[in-house]
Amino acid sequence: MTASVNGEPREVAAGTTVTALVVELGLPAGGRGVAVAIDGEVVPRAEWGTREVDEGARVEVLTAMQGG
Amino acid sequence: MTASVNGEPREVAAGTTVTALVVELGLPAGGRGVAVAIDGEVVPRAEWGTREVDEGARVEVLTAMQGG
Amino acid sequence: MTASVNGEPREVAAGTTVTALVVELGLPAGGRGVAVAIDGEVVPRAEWGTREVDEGARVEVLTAMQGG
Amino acid sequence: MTASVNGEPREVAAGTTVTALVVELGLPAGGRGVAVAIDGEVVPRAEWGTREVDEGARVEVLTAMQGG
Amino acid sequence: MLELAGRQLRSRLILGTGGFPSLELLREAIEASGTELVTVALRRIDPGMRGSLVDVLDAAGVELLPNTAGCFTARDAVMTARLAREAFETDLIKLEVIGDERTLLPDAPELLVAAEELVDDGFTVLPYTNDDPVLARRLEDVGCAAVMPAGSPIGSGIGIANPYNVALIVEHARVPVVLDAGIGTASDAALAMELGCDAVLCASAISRARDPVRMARAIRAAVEAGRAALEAGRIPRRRYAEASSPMHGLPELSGGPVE
Amino acid sequence: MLELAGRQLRSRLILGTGGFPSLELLREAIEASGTELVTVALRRIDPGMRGSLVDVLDAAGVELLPNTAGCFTARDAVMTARLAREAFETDLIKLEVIGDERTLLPDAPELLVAAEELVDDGFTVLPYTNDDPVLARRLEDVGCAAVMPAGSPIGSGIGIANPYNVALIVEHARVPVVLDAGIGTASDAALAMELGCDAVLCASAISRARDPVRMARAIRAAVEAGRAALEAGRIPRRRYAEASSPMHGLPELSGGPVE
Amino acid sequence: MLELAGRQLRSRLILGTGGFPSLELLREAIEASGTELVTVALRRIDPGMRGSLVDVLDAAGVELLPNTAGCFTARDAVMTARLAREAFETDLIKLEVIGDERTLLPDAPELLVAAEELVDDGFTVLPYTNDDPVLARRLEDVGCAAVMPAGSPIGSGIGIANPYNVALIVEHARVPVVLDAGIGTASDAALAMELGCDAVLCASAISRARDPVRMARAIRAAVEAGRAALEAGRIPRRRYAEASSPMHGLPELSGGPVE
Amino acid sequence: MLELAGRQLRSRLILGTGGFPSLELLREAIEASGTELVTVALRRIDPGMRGSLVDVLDAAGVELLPNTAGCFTARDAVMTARLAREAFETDLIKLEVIGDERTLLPDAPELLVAAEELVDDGFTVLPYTNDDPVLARRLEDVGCAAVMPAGSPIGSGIGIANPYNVALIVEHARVPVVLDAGIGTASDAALAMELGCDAVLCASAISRARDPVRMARAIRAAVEAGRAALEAGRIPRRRYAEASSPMHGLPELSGGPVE
Repeated sequence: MTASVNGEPREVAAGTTVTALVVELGLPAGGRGVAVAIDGEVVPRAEWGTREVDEGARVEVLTAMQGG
Repeated sequence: MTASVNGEPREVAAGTTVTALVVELGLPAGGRGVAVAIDGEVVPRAEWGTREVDEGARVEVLTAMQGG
Repeated sequence: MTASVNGEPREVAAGTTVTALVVELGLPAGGRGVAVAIDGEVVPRAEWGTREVDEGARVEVLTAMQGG
Repeated sequence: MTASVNGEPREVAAGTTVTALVVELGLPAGGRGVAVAIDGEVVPRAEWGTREVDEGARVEVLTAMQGG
Repeated sequence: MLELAGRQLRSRLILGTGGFPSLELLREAIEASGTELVTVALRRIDPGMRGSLVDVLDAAGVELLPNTAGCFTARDAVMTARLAREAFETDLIKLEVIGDERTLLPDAPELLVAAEELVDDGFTVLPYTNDDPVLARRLEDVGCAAVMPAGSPIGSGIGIANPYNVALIVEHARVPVVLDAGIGTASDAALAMELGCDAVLCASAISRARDPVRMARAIRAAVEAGRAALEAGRIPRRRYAEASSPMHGLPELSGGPVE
Repeated sequence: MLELAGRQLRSRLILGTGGFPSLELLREAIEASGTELVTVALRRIDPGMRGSLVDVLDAAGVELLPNTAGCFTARDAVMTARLAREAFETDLIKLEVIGDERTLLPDAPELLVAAEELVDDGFTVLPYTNDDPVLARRLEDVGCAAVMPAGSPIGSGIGIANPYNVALIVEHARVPVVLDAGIGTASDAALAMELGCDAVLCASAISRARDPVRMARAIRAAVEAGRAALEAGRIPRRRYAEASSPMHGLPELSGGPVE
Repeated sequence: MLELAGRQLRSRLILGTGGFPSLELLREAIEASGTELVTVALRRIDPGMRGSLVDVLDAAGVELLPNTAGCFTARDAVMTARLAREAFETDLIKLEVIGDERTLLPDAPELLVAAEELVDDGFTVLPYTNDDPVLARRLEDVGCAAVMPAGSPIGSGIGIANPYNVALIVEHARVPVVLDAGIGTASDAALAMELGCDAVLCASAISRARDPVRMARAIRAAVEAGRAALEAGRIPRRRYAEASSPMHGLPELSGGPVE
Repeated sequence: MLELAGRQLRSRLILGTGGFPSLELLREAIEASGTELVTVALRRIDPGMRGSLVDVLDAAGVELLPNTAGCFTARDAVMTARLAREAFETDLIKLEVIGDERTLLPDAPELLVAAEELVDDGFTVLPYTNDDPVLARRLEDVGCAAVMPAGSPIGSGIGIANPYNVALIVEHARVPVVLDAGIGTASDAALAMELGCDAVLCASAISRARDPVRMARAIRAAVEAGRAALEAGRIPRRRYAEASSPMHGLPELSGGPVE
């Protein structure tokens, strides 16, 4: 199954949750400093454990950068 | 019959047209430099001859002033 | 005998030294912070004890003031 | 006979007057716009006809330039 | 020649008519200024008014540029523009939507809304704006025929408070830029033109000067001077001096014959 | 009319002749500038020189103001002034005693010495000075016919670096004040006049502009503009706006008939 | 003590984290600056990134102020703010809605729309705005917790291009005013505080200085200096001198005994 | 560490003692300022004077820098310097030779004469000069231990009227440059240091502030800030913005799933 993660196509197993994806990407499980949007909508952290990434979903995984 | 002309109550005869009112106010009949609004709407010059001032109408008669 | 001290005429006893005059004016004997000129010439402190104030001498007795 | 003219050595015939030198240099005889100094002194125009250039004299022949 | 709002104008000075002590002084100042375009406001008729402003302006042969001064909302400004169109039979409008009585600076969002609506309604819109380069671009994007940034608040005489911003506006604009508001004296007008503005709009600096007619002449000359200077291509600013007299060919003046 | 050094001058612009690419451009710029007084330097004759500067200037009907540019001591400046008097049959001298090659700013003590000596020798001395109000006063006190403060270093185009000092000089002077050096463009010249200077002396800003003749016209107009603005009496600077359209007589435009 | 967005802050310097060459230098600069509040951006995770910015900032004990840098529409800015709220568990947001890539100045109408929406959504909104006093007032009116005007474009180092406008904003504001963007060096920061700003936000001036840690110290001292100077009540500007040494009591030093 | 006149000074702020309402406030301001060097004037003894200035200054552990304020000729200044040497047993002298009561600016030729004479007489001369780079160089050439240019007239609070000239002085000087006179508030002092001055001398800005002790603290911090900023190497001024947040890594936030 293919989703778009940060603009790049990425194979994800069916049933992959946001939490799983975040961990896969090497980010801290706790998620401090990380935000996720799917298809232009924010995914609240409370839903990461249950929200699955669908085929073709456009996922943005964002984190803190120096700036401003 | 009473209308409001430039914020002041004014007696106007029933059937008074905009043109008549303008002349009554001492302005040139041609109307160059004069504009009229009734109840918050512009009265195009072409309608001055036919448009009558109603009871309670709020008429604004404006002209050029130094400014800007 | 009369001398001018800081622009004002002042009676001084004959034989009055600069040191004596300075003390008379209520200044510290040591003279720290005080300078004296007579007739447009600086009187070095070493000479205060011996230098006498002559009749008609123009004496300036100066001290530190806030400034600059 | 050699003189220095504007910093360069120049052969001049004995008895050469300032006027003669100026003409030799291709300047208008009248001298409008030209000034001459010899040995650090101005030579007034009235003396050009009689003042001779001596051996070793340092002659400056100056004229108007754009400037200022 | 300035091409502004479809007109060809010889004069790059637009005159505001506010503040002149008399119509006669206004008339003389118009003549002295050489302007071809003057602003007017629209107000309730004043029974005590003597002389007709429009007659004076028509006789002077200048075109009218009505304004929406005194409007604090897009709605009022649009309405005023429509009344002005009726009164003066012109689609030209100097659009003002004021945001603050103290500074009389424009209200950016309301201004943009009004500009868009008036452009859609067929007006040729000349908006009085602040010196924000982004807003100037937005006004241009919605179809304004020029942008008219304030140098500083109306009537303040402060001049061009932020020449840097005015230069940014000019650099980016594809419509004429008219420096409007804040001019205090001739050098301010010259500077506006040197920054690349296409024209200057000036009211109080002239009308409230001690001698308005002479000041009209002064500002006119300054606008021409600034424009000519821009076209002539000024020298760069240098940190150090550059001699204007030759540093060679200097005589040796100190002293006697060669040893 | 400017009364300067016993002359009555219609033009308040003195032109420096340095830096023009050709005598022809100089000639045209003189005409465009309207100047009646132009500076010249005195240098060793240059065998390669084509055309006579003096002939061009005489034909233009302008008076010559020789300078002592390039002199670093009072002695050299005095000698140069005397040579200039012989060359040009004039007692006018623009006195320059330079103190520093980098800035070409004057050497105050040497300048004062030279000024005094030349005044005693019958010259009409126009000293190029810095913007120090005290030195300006001293130069006046020794008999100079004018003071000519630098706005900024010669040829720098920086304009008037310290308008405050120039205003102090003007305020105190009993002889004409000529802003000399530093002008970069038209608005600088207008500002000089608005500060109360009696005239402007300008060389590089014109001669080294991309189009010298057009810049001559620009600076001329700016000098006239600044002078007229001064005479016209500018409006004060205000912290807040002052409306140029009436704030009364505004219509009530929002909505329907009276309830 | 600065009360900002419900916080009590001892430091009036907000530090932008952009532009530091390393996290270690950022850490040291935070310490040197004394700041208690630092901005962060939100971007796609960068696989090559070493070290955790958030860890560094948490260890430094500073609060995070996420920004919406890079957003050109109200929509994107609002969305970014919501993501930031999730990421950093804060309702604080530095709202940026950029209008122009060249100047990075804000887009006034979009900014106002976004501000209103975020306030309604429960955010504590600190908008990066231009120096327009009217827009500042509008932002305050929709409920922003502060206004943060640009002194000049981000990273330009130009300082406060229009101190007059900043003063107008301060004069009228009922929320804290934070000078954001344009600071180039210490004196700019001091001036901001003297104009009455409540705090200064500074990134590039520190992070891109040759020695960022020393510059952090410099700007910190400047902010404190400017604030203290404001509170101390500066002397007025005078046209003329006022002696700081007594002009009486001067001795008579010239010459001999009384005749 | 500032090396000035053979001293090693930790503080780069020299305090003028004129204008303090009381010796107690002076004492507190000295402490708050951190200064190690303070000026004093020499005047006829005042019988009504209470408290000893010298005692206060000695107790504060600061060194005295006597001045020649009020002198209008080289002769008077030299004489006053000699009296000061007797009174305070120091060869340090702040040399002032005033040329004008209105501006209290120095008289350049007299100043140079006095400086030379005092140097020859063994004094360590710190001359108060104007902002003329040429005069500064002459003073250095005759052996002054520093040059102390006025930013603007004494007590005027105008700040640094011509930063360009101060920068030229700094650039050329081989002795310390002390910005003396004209400082109005903290940012002026910071700017002086950023221009490269080695120290700031400040009297009225502190002594006549509403709260002199707090202003002493402010100016002290500003001097330190300006110096640190100079050493830290400021960012260049840029015409356009430079983003302080990354412009890459921006998310794609608009809309639904990939088509």
